[in-house]
Amino acid sequence: MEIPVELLNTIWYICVYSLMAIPLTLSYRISKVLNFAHGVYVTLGAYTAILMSAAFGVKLSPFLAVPAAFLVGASISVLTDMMVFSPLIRRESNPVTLMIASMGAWIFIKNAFYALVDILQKRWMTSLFYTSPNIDLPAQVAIAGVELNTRLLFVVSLSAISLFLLGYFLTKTRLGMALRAIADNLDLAQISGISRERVMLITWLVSGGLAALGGFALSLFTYVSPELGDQMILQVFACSVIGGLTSIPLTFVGAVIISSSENILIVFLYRYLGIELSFRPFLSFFALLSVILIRPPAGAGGGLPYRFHLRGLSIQKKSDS
Amino acid sequence: MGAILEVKGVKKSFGGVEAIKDISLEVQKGSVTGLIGPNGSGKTTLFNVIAGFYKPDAGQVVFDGQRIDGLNPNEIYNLGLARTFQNPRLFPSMTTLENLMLSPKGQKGESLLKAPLKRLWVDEELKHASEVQELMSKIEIGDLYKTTVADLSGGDTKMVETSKGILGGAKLILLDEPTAGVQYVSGRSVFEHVNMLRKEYNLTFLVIEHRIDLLFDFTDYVYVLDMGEVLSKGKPQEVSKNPEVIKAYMGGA
Amino acid sequence: MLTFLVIGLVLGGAVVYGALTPTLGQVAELNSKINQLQQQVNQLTQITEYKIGASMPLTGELSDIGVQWRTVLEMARDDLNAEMTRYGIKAKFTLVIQDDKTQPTEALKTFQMLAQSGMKVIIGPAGSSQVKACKSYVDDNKIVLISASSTSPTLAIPNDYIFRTVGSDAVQAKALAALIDTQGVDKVIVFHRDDEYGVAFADFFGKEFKNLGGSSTVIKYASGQADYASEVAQLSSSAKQGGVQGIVMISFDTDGVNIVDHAKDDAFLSSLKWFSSEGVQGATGLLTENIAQFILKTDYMGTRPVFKENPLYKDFATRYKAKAGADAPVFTANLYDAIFLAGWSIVRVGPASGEALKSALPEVAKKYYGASGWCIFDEAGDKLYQDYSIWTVKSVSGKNQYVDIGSYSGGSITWG
Amino acid sequence: MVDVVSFLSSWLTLFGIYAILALCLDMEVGYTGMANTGLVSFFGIGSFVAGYISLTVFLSFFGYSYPIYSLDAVIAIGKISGSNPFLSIGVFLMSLVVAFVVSGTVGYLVSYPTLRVGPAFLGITILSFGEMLRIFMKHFTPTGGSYGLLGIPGPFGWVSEPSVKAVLFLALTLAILATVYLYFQTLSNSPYGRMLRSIREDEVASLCMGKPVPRIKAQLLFVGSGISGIAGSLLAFYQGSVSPDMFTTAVTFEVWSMVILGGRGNNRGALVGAAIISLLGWSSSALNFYLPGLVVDPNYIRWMLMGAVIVIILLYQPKGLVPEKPVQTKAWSLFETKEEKGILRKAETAVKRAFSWLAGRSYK
Repeated sequence: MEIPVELLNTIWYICVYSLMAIPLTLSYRISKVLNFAHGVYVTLGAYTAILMSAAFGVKLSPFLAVPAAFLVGASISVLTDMMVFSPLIRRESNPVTLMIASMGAWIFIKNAFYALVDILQKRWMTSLFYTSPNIDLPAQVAIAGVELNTRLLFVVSLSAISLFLLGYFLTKTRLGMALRAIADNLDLAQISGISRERVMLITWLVSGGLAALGGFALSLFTYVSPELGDQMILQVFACSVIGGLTSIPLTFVGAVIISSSENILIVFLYRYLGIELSFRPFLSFFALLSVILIRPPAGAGGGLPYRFHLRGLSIQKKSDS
Repeated sequence: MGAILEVKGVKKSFGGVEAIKDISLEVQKGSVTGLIGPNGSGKTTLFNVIAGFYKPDAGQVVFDGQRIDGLNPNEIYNLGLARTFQNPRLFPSMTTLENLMLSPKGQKGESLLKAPLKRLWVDEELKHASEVQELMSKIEIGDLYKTTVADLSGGDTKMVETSKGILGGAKLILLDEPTAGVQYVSGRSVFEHVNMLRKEYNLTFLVIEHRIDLLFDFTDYVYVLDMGEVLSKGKPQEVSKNPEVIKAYMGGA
Repeated sequence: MLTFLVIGLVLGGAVVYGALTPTLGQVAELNSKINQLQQQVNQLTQITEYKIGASMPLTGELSDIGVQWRTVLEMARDDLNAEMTRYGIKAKFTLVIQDDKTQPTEALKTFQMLAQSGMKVIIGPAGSSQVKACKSYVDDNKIVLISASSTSPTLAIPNDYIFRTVGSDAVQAKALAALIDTQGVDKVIVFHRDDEYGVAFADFFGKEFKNLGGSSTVIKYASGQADYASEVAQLSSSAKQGGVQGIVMISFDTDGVNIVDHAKDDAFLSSLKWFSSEGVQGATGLLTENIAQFILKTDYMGTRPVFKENPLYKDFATRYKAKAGADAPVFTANLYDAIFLAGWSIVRVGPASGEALKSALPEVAKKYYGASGWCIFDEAGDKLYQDYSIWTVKSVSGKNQYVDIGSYSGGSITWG
Repeated sequence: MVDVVSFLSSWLTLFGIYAILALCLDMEVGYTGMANTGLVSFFGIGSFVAGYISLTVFLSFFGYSYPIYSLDAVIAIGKISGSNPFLSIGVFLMSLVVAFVVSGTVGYLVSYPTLRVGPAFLGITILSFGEMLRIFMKHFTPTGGSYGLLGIPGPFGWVSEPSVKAVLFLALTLAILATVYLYFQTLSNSPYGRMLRSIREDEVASLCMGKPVPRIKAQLLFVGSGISGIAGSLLAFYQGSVSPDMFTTAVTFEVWSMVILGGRGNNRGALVGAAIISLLGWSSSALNFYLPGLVVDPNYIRWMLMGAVIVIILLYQPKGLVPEKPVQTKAWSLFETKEEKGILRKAETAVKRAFSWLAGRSYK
């Protein structure tokens, strides 16, 4: 039997987007940083495998590539936090400042990485600007008579496992509960006796690593370039915003919505309304805006005066700044 | 002297939690009316409803013979009902002067079109400035005009917040725990100023306050809230004798 | 505030003064005359150093091929200098390569910087939208712009300062249509990027293919995306419905490789014949094993502006390969010749006056036969005789490579 | 042997255009705390409006009927652009005005969602709006779709000498910049500016003081976007061509870094920032020019610097190079003159306190 390719793509993208967007939601919920540098972690994750396979010139085992990508993404994200975010948070800067800072970090890391790739490319005499890692996976595998793409299976299981682990970590472990406690309000966390700094560190570690995995997953599916993060970041934001930037399950829903709108909805629009295919990126932004308008994310606190009349959110200073 | 503010059967609940079950109260013109009750008894929620932050689920709020429930905070302020916050909300990195200069209503200079033409608003500005000066000297912070509000002492901050209402030509001012975050000894002086201002500008105050001693000395009438309802009301002395008040209060605090 | 105004006035004054002085009557002419004499004297006495500017897409959408072009430029510079010493001309050329990020405004900035450091001839930029961004500046300031890869017919404007050492897409569209016609395909889908290059090429191709009795429908995709999986899926299904025999892909390198990479997993698309323009040629992505198989299956062919029956080109290609370790990608020959044209025109009339260079360049080109064949310009300043070769990817000695399997010149295709 | 004149003129012109943008952004971010990350879309609208109007007017005036993005149109414009000074300048001024109105209106409309989502999310909202707009423009044929517009006749097409032309345009740009600067300066030092700042500090409190916060924000987005539109039309005339690809988010971030560097809530700071950042661009080119063949391409270094500047400034000099000052209205004069009285009052209060202490009353 033949599985329609639109569906397969949608599945790919659900995995990729959820791997990228859920950590974004997590980090925003806990640190209140609208992190634009998130895209960089994605790029780095994708390139870890590429650079490794290029350096050793061998087929890379996925079970080596995954932890490597995770580590790279995590370390860079933790570094960003230590050097940029936590000092600012300690100074109780407002979210806008944090957002700008993240943009700065993004531009810096991206171009530093660009320079690195450029140099390596000159050294190794191979094109690294637009490529895909050389991963040791068979192309097809037959399960119950259905020819399935091994990489797809691999990515699906990868995202399923890592998201399950994340869920377990957040709900079952003491640390994870402390994380959620901090997200909701500080006092609880103080009670649970886990320092805020430590929790932040864990958060950034996890989110950076997962984002990197997302990048790696995408690089299995398609050719990537150092621009990857920039090209994806807005769609990823769209997923998270649909999740209100606070709820992880809803973020997953967001991933489903965006990926199906990009892979299935556009097809219908094209076939039955004659809308050009090149409007595809338009759809994600449209989804983003409409969601923002219909249901302002709780994290946003809502604008004035809607905040009070529509949602009756807390008006204590905490919610504003 | 009649009631300047009437709250009639106001209800407000957030996601099933009834913050205010059913509250009705009256504030007489020119009085200082106290509002006490244990934490979570709905005092601040009531303030937020009166000040237009929340729309009441039921009931109405009448100010000066006009319904104000459902209006936006800024409209209510312009009707002459000002409020302060438990943890003061001034504009921290702006100077005291700027903070106070913000309060007069309907300044010419605050319209986009008039603002660039100085001569249209400069006289008015000076007028406001002199008022501010006068008031600042009354509450004895005249020399603090160029300190940023963030650096003011607790008591001064409270006074600045109160006087903002006055400059805005408010008839009724809601004070949310004016002595919170103020040294115990100077709490009294805050109320002395409140009293002084009331006489000067014939104002009315509705005060949330925990310190019973101050309530005795300074308020004319007291409402005791508990679990989102009016537990009892009357002159401070009577109320304080009411056993269930004591019970509720001790229980809450 | 005041201080700012004062500064502004002072600067403004200085600029006005500086601007007006050279325009005072004959002074300018005298100066230029003196300069030229100076140049000639210098040439006779000691080696004069000339700078040629270049604005290349080292980052951004064309980055993959842009960095390869950088190598070509350096190679051309060295060859040019060698030639100078061979002819005993005491001139040495140095290149100043600037990144324009494949972005219009950046390209303009780059041009201004280069021009202001005294260069009157500047190679690049790559994209047509970038050339447009620079047009009014170069026309006003009499800077000669030589682009080796802007092929948009909307820039075929007579007597401006824009020269293009590559034929307009109008011709290539014709070549591609002819190629497809020879393959016995008469119903295709043109799958093209939504930018200037793609749109224009698709228009011309449609017309030309119609003249040859074919019919084509158009699908446009958004450029600059991370991935084109969904577009390819749609392409496949509309190909099924349309019952077409071929796909014509008009893309740059990054997006093109991505599209092919997805198409190779699609059974139906792999059963069609694939054609494309020069945009994707030279992208290293197409050389990977499984894509090469797809190319074999679909006997993928494309046109590209190079005249391969040309000893100079063969020589150039081999030397490039020796230097860069890869096959010469698209437009390299044109780029190579652009440098030589610029160099020789400078030698002829000196680097001082853009007008002189503008008039000299076509003269030089008339008599110049280089790696890209005859470099003669038409009245719009575009390459007049552009031959096209037909490229594909083949495994040569166990290694996938771009090979040219035929050529299109003078309206007819010759194989082999 | 860098050509100083044309260097100054070209640098200062682009500086002027970007400085206008920076001033607008500073008004929105620095004073009012609206994180407008979609600035570039209003910039783009302005330039497209300018290009569209000038081309259409010119072509119709000389009785051509080509579509404005066609090759014939470009060639025709090339012939006629220089012929009529009054037309050139008139069209220029007209398109400035229309650009202001159109971009302003769009900004005003965009303000609705931004009010809806509140401060923290304003950024992402406008950002995605800008991207949507860009994609739309690529399909919008009246302005050439992805071809964009070419050969936009500048206001000084009739001047033959290029350097004079450049200088005239520069003067025009700087004049507009100065006007915008003066306008914003007076605006920010008026009660209106004070109100804006209060909104930035704490919009809820500001609302409680009778300030119609949503309306003010909308007004400001109208003005800011409108003036960004003017900057955009300046760019269109300077560059002579516009295409949708010119208006990527990168532009917005560049302007942002200008404002951050210069100092938020301070017009002078915005100018300083704009000057420095635009110089940074040139300097990287200069680096590339004088020592070519570095291991790391200077362009990467330049952008790394750009990012580093933002972060470092936020970390170590949060107020920027030129920190903001209190709003300077006439009110101050009243107080400053009363300084010595202030001292007297100090003494007076001191005495009072002493007595009250003696009287044993607790006094603040």
